[in-house]
Amino acid sequence: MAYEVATPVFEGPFDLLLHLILREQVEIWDITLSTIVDAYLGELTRMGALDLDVATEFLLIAATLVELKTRRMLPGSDDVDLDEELALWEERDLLLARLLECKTFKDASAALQRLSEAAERSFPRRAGLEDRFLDLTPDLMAGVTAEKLRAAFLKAVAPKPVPRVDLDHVAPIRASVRDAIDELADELPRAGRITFRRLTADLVERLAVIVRFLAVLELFKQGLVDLDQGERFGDIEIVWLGGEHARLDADLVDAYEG
Amino acid sequence: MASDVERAIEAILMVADEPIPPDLLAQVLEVSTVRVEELCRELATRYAVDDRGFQLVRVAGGYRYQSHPDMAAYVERFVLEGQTARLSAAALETLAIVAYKQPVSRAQVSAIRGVNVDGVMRTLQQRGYVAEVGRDPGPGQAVLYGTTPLFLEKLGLDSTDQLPPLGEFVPGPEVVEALEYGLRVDADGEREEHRDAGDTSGEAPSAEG
Amino acid sequence: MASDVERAIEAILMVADEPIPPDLLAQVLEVSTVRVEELCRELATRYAVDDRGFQLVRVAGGYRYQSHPDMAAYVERFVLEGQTARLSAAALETLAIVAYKQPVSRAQVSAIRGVNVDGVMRTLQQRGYVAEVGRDPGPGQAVLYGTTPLFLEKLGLDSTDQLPPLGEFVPGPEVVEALEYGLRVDADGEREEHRDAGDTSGEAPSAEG
Repeated sequence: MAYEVATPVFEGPFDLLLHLILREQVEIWDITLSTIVDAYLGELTRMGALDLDVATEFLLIAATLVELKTRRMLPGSDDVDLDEELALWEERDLLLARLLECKTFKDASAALQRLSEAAERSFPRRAGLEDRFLDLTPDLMAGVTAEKLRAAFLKAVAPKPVPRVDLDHVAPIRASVRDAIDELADELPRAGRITFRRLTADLVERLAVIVRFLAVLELFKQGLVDLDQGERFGDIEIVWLGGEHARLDADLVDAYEG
Repeated sequence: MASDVERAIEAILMVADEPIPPDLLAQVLEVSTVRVEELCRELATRYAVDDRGFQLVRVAGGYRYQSHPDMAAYVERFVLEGQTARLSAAALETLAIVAYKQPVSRAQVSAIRGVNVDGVMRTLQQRGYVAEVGRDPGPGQAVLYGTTPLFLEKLGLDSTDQLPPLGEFVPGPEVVEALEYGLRVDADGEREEHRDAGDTSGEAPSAEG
Repeated sequence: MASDVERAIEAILMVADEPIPPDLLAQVLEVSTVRVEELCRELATRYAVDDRGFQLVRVAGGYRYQSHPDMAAYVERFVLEGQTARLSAAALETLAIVAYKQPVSRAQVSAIRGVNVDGVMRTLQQRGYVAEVGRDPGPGQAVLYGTTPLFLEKLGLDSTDQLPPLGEFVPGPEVVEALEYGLRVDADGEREEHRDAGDTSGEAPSAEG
């Protein structure tokens, strides 16, 4: 069965994004990357029984957002690939168009709901024919064959909701950017200098790697680490700048609530 | 100016599909039965004076609207000309379930179709295609339905054994079980929908029907 | 003094169990459809003026009697059965897309909602609000869906033309702007973003870098 529980849980990735951008009384330019990603991860976690299709959609949108966001956070560089830049714009426009469409139908459905509520206050007369006319009615079973009856039965018993796939054995994803930052803030001062590959060597889940990457970006934004990448797609070296006892929790919390 | 009680009587009788006893009306409207009967008589008179094409009559211990006898010729023509409609898809599905699952309770049919089937079942009974055939021995003592000889006659069959076999398309017990599990734990909206089907225990249709 | 045709309309609608199209009434009563529509409007007005507890309405392409909305509280107790469960928000949104985009394939609906809609569409079909209306002539031959007369009845509309125009719901410029801003890729945002990191400017590479 599709994941379709109503509020306060979100029905889909668009729903959540619309909520984040439009309904939260948050100044949108202050939404941090981690807020967005955490919101998406939170939704994924909340989908107790994971619907893979929905989860995939969530991840896809989250990935696009992360791309947009990282593009904004990282310093611009002169050798930006123009094609890539254009592709990103296209992706953004596509996402924007889909969000607008989604919002349109959301509002339309609210109007339908109001119509239906008004209509529901009246009940139709469905008494049907009085007994004295019943004998007149033509043979209602004219044209019904045994085969048609069989087809109707099969249609009636066709499984309606899709049997749920049991995913209880799959460990729920419990990664949040915020937790990752806390971990890194603990780990990095000791390491001093480490490559991203080594930092994530023990992580099995790809999602966990992504989360850690986002945490690194967040620390970079905070000025607590420096990043160095020798070549495109090469390993990233992370250098801790925060000093030995930089307990940055307060700073970070501020940043999140912003 | 019509009183609220009078208007409520009109509204209730308009949507009722069988005669409503005056004491039931009295109870719902919180007035005396005598008052209900008085108001119903007044309404009936009003419709007669206004020369309406319908009447409010007292039959079978209750009140109901019906077409005016003067108009019977038009109603007959409507029935003959208009109702060219065959069995609706809903009615056909319901009939098929009764045919293949009989004896079966109304709640079981509801559970399979996922919607309330009371109206459709009544129509099928009225047409003589479906009839009560017994009672569930279980606690609820639900009425059980089956198809009639008329039904077989219409299909040109000697017995229900001659219904075409269902083949392998019938979901096995594990699917049915998963389905019922799904109905139980589903999202709010779904649960609502199937709630009235939920109170019938043992609704799991056996695979062999 | 009510005309015979008028009375016949009342009588026929009283025994109908679904909205009756005016041309069917016209055919049975041997008058023009225009005349039928005129008379039905007159009857509806008459009931309203007389303050009756019921109404004659045009819905889903036909005429029917229904209880007056004012009387909902009383009537509800009599129609426990057949009451339709509320649609979930997901179902409503899906229904709205089908209503405005019909004929539309399931994949198209999914694309708009951003989630798989197979389950919801099945529910809507089961409840009779949505039905298959054809197939895409294109290569995939996808099944196309549309809304049903029952959907119109549920909304109290005569036809889909009466749906509020979709244009009314297109987000205004301020929403578009907010969304555009939320999804911006350009350097504008960078300045904002890095402002609060200013105290560590020594390390943070400058935006122009």
